[in-house]
Amino acid sequence: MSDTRAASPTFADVTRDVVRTLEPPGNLYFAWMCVVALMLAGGIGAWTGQIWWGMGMAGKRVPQMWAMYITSFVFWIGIGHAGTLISAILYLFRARWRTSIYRAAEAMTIFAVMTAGLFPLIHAGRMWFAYYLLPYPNQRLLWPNFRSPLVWDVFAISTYLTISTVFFIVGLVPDIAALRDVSTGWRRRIYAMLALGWEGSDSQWRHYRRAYGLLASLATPLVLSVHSVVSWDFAMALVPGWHSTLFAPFFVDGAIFSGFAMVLILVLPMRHFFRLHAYIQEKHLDAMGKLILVTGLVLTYFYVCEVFTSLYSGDEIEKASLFWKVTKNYAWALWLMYFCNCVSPLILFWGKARTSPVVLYVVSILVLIGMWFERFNIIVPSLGHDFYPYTWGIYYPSPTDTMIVIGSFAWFFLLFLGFIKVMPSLSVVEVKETLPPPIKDRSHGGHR
Amino acid sequence: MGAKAGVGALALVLLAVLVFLAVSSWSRQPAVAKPSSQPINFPHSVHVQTYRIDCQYCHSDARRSEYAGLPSVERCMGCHKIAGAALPEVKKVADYYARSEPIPWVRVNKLPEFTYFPHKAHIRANVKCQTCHGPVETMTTFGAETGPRLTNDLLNLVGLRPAPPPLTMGWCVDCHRRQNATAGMHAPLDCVTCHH
Amino acid sequence: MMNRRDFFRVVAASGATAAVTGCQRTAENILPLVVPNEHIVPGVAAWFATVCRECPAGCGVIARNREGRVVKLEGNPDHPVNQGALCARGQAALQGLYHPDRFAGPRLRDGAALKPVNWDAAQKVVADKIAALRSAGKGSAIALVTQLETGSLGAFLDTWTRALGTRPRLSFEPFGYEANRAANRITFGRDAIPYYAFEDARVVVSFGADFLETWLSNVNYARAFAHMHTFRDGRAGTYLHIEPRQSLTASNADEWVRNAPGSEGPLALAILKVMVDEGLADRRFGEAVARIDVKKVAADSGVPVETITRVARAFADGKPSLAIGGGMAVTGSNATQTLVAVNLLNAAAGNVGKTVRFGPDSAFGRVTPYAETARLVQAMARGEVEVLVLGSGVNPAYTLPGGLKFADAAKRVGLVVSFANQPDETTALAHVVLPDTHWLESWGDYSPREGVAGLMQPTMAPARDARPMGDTLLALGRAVLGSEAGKGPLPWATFEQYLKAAWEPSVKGAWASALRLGGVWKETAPVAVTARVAPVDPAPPTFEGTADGLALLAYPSFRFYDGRGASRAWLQEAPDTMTQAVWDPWVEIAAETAAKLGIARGDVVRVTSPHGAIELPAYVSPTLHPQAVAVPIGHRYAPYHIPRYVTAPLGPRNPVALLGPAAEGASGGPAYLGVRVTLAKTGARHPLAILQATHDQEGRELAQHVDLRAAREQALRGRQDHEAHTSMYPDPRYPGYRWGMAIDVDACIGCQACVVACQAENNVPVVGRAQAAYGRQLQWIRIERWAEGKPDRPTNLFLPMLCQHCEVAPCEPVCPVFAAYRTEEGLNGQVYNRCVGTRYCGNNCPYHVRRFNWFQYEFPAPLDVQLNPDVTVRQLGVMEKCTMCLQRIIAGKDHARDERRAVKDGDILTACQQTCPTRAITFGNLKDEQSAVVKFAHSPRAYHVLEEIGTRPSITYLQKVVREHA
Amino acid sequence: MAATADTVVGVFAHVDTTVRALEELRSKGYHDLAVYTPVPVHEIEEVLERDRPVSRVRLFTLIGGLTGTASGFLLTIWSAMQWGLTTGGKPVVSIPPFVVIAFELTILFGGLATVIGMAVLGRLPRLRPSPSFDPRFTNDRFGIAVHCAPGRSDSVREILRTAGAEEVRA
Repeated sequence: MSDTRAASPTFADVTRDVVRTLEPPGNLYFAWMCVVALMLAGGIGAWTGQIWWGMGMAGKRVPQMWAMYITSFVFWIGIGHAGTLISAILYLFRARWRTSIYRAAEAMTIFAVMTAGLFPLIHAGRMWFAYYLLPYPNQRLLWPNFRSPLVWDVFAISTYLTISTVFFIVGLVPDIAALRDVSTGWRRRIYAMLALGWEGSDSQWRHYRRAYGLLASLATPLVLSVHSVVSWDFAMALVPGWHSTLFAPFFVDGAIFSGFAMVLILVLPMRHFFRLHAYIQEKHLDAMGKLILVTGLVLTYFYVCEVFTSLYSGDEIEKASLFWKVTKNYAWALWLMYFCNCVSPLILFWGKARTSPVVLYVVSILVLIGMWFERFNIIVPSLGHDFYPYTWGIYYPSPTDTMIVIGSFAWFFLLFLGFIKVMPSLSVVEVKETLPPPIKDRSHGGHR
Repeated sequence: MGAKAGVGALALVLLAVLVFLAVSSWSRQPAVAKPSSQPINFPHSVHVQTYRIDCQYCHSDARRSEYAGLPSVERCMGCHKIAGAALPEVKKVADYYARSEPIPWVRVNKLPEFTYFPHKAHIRANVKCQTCHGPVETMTTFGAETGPRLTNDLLNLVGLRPAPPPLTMGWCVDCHRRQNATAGMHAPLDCVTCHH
Repeated sequence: MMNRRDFFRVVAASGATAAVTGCQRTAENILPLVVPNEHIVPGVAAWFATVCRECPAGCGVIARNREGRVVKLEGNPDHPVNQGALCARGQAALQGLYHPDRFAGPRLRDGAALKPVNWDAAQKVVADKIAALRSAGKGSAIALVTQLETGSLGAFLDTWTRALGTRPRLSFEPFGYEANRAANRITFGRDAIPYYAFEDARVVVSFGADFLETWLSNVNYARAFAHMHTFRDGRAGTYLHIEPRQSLTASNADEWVRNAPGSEGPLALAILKVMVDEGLADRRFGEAVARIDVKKVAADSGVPVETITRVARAFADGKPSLAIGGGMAVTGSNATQTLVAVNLLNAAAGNVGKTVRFGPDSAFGRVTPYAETARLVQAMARGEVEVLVLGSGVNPAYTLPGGLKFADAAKRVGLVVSFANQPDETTALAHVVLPDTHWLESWGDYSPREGVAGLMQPTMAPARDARPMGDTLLALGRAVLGSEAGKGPLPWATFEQYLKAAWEPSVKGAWASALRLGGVWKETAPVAVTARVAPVDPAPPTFEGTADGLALLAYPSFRFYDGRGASRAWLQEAPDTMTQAVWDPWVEIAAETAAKLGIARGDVVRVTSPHGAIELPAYVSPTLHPQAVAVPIGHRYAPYHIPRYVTAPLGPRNPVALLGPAAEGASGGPAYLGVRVTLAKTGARHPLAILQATHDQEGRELAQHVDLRAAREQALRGRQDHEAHTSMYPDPRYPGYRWGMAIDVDACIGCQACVVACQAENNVPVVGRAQAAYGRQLQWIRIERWAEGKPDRPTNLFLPMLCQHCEVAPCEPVCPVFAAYRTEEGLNGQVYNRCVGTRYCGNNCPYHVRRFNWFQYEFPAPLDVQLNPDVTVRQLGVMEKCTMCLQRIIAGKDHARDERRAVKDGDILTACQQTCPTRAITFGNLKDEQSAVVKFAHSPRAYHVLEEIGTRPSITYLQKVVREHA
Repeated sequence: MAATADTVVGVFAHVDTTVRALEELRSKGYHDLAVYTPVPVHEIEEVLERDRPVSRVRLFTLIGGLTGTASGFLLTIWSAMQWGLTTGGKPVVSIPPFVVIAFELTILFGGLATVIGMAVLGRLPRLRPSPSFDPRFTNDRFGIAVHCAPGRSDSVREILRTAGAEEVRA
């Protein structure tokens, strides 16, 4: 820490630097916004068409009654996990390097869950009756089936979204107060409202810190449970390639893996364009690189386990499913996934790669591709070659599926791009906390 | 995303719920009969109350069919050749009969099309017509306040359990459960009995 | 009698459940009947018996009428021909009745178009022309061609032709079995087609006769075949089939013998020779086969001597056995000689009078031979015919061989009058169309064989403006003759009156009961015949076309017959069982040929004969004889199919167009096997819409079989019960009934009747070619074909697959809203209005029998009128699947409750079970130990599909019994 | 915080000076004080925590969480028994799947209760800022607001200034 101390910014610098990120954006930003908005419009158009004409607009069929929507759903839920991991689990572990990235990661979580949450709606044949899944008293005296993993999903994801949002808002309150106090005009008025009158008094801090810790300890089991529940959508089913007890840890690990990749994808450009090198330092990149490497290795272990259990089980149908995936129509997707998820992170064993933004960026993109295809490989090929040879078939994405999936990325980035211009994407308070507090007289007590 | 946005989102969700409920209620609601909407102003009260005609004398299919049925024009004329032949509304019946045309009655009671309701089984179980159709004997114009209602759905939504309106699913189910519990009946409660 | 007209005119729209579930708030009118009808209660079905006229087999049907519209057809259980069963074509007749393309009223040609006119105007055109010809003394320039009409209509039409002095009427049927008649004339001295008593035979040898598809009377023979062949209590008959192509019928054989095209005759003689040589047949038959060299026959036909010997021994051993011949493979230039040889086989084995019964002769014996039709066409081409009247049901422009050039000939006819009620290739040539009523709307009678006289009555009012052909001809005739009703040679006011008058002597006042029964049947005395033994010429058939070409086997599709079924979308979408292809026609090319020409499945291939060329996608078949190419007849589309369900075909695709005009000399029959064709890849591709991904079970034992010997042993000793499934949960209890089903794979012949019946009963929409090809078909039941053994000689197992109504159903717990759940009576319920459409259940169903409404499917008017009011029409976005005909269960329970008793076996028949010609499907109460379904469930052959997953299905399958040598 | 009381606010730039002022104030018996900091500072907390109980937010969390568990099981079991529908041959009341619901509700209710607890105990949201608040306190300055009897404000000012306050105001 000693090397950083010399150049370390002051409290006022932090506030100033954060406020700087909220300055009116340049043309590049608007160009990006336009691209993203256009893609989103395409997705919305496709969805409208799908609602109007029916689910057949998407490429689904028998046997792949689920395909790219659920793939993307799981993908986005997974992305969300890194945010909570950084903000809650690393908080509990007192990993101080998290502070400069956790706000962005948390925002990413919420936006990823908001994106993921759209997919069950997009996916439902009669999305206008999707509210049947909610337990609410009604004239028909009907309730949802709590034995269905989909209802678990409803609970897990709505809880996850709620808790993440609450956690995020709680973390934002002191920051917004800081912004409020350095801004003017309408911005000030809005921030004043959002800051809930935060003043940073000792009694506020006292309850705040306790509450924050408790939320973090609630969010930790929650985040583990959410992807486990999502994995049970598959593991609870009979389909060969799905029916596996391995899925919960497998999914959680993959989620964190992909989530970190997404954090890097968001943070690296932010660091570059907002010139946040002083806060997002090489050691932060290094730490994230290590995490990607470790989760990638764990994932590789799970892949090996999956193949092993398939072969060792002696279940001919499982084996047939595996051989089909590895060798037939979707083999390219499987091998692409193995390359992206198992091979490409290995470069991070090399220390310099872990601090090179370019390498990290490329690896992150590969990991995201790999992780999207991991879910694709779980869903589409498994269904395509299951118990019943009569219905075996190949799924072809239609323009509708494709545009909606692309639109989901656009939706996510739109939210994130909007966020970084209206909210502090760097935690003012927590960054300040990591700095050495201003001390007048070093000889006189103060810092330990 | 602060409190304001949260309130906004909540409002949006609530609005969506309202729209859904409104649409779903609206789509299942039967037409409400007004005196003017029926081709002939037929007073059930006179027939049932004054002349004590059994429901099944006219709605004779109820005991053997899914539908209660309407009396044929010939059956109307069976009495009205003489009875009340001079009344203007009865003359309309005679006109239809003379032209060999059916009377285009307007439907009052209607269940959603995914619901199978056999009159026959209910008649066999001695359910009175009035149980479902209301006090027909008092009605000069047959009308019914039935089907899902928005207010009812909303009260349910906030956890109050108002009595379900007639000819809604909750109402059917309540009655079936009550009959089974109190009258020792075997009213089916299997979903597919009515929805297939 | 009831006043039928009034009753049908006033339809009581009683808020049927059949209507798209959706927004509807417009005030709805309900109409009472003006005059009540004692037969009709709105909401209660009335049944009317009539006769199916989709093909000349003449099965009895009963039509289910709800509120004045027919919603379902079933086989008439009292009718001796089909005994309650109905084939896919019969089931789909409703789509002809409610055909969206049906003419509403007469049409008059105006340039290229047929313009609507009123009846008087249209009839006047025809009457004037006929009158003019008559006054010019040119009665012979008037020709009347109808389909086979055996009863009163036929007699009436002949009266009409005589009264007007026209040419004699032609009874035109594309498949007329002329060669069979000629052979019977030669061998037995009887110009008739006998009744083949499959049910009494122990061994059946078929020389190309597709008796389970179209041959003579397929439902009748399928029923009888099942009786003879299905394994019951250790007994099962043997069935051997000889044909170059593995047809659906062939695939049901215990042994399918593949021969070179046209070699059936020599083979039959070789078999007879072996029988004579081995002393298995009377020596006097030696005379017929004196010149036969078995080894040479074996070499020419490609059938080994051992096989010939084996077939001969099995056949002789049958006692009684039955040899039949026919089908399109036996229509070549040696067809009559081949069938004479088959006749001799029957005679030699002593089957005549036992399994070959003259007396109850088939109506097919009255078909005008093709040669005469050909002569008429030639006369037309010479301009000798000025008025051509075509009855409904005939489509010569499509069904006559291309070499005959019917269309060109028709263009030389001054006035072509058609009674067709929907547009086809022939109405495209017609000048006047006077639409006949559909047979479900008509009075009439039909006698499919001696002793069986089926009565036809209108089962509903005409769905479109149409008049019975008899009535129109009466009006025309009287207009021409200038006579009045009640006088002259045509005194009847209507054809109905004629019919009743004709029937009066035979029913003697019992008209109503005959109508109710569906006809009058009596035992027909057998006619004894003796076989004339004479040498048979074993010459191979002659072919037109290049010598290096391949023999074209143009065979009737079991779904479309001669093409008349093809306008029914249900039939288009019920796959051809062997290829599992829907909608598209194809050319079946032997794997060897395909390899040589580099043709893969889906490559568009040009098939060229001396008479024309057609282009079709290829289906590469490992089973077809390498010297043959096979194309199904009858694949055509109705106008409303395009572009709704398919894209318009680019060129001609009718194999009949490739055939030569010549008739076979001895019989005057058409030669469906008479040209050699050449194949050429066009370079285009048109992937076939094939529903089944693979015919290889990959060892999953979905369709199981057992060896006959093992089956017999098990039948004697019973099979050891395999271990009961253990469960952590208590066994479910059923307070009332528990419904279940048993399906005998040994009985299933893959005829698709159940598929179409289910579609009709349960309002299953048609999805179209592209959707079906992409795994989005909606049928609740499907017939899978699984091939085992050698690829070129597979044993085919037909597995009807529908919702298994599992006790431990994987689909149920994953549904978030209880739309899928287990009912109290052991069914797997699906509540459409609760379904959100997550499709989780569809993924988790290991059988993939759940169907999803990918779109809002339409029922083009007036097909929507056919919808079963007892079954919800499903909305876009919901899952659906087999309900085991829940509406029938409810009706059955209701009926039993009326009689204050429990439901007993046979009270409830599911639609698939009801129509099954082989009674492969049994439905019943699994809690009733006496029920048939429980007996099957306890059979040693019983198994469950994918039993190892532990879903505990309510449907038990019985293994197919295969023969050792197969 | 009586209306009659005086409030003296000292603005500090450094943590050590703030701590020094706090120690001094406490030793002089001024306990009614509020400290404003841009970040939570351990040193300041240490001084203040000496005579304060642990935040009661955790009680909210516990109650919320238990409510969630109970309502999760109640909802699932009660609603399953409403119709008693069997799916997949499993018992109507299947506890293992219901645990998932109960768990999620535990977290949900616990988390929401925590936030409510924080808001209630931390007196949030505040509609208008307290008079002693200064915008700089959320940026880089530390503030001590001392509530004292009207007459003693001068001595408080003195203490604050001595400790190193940049600015002292009433």
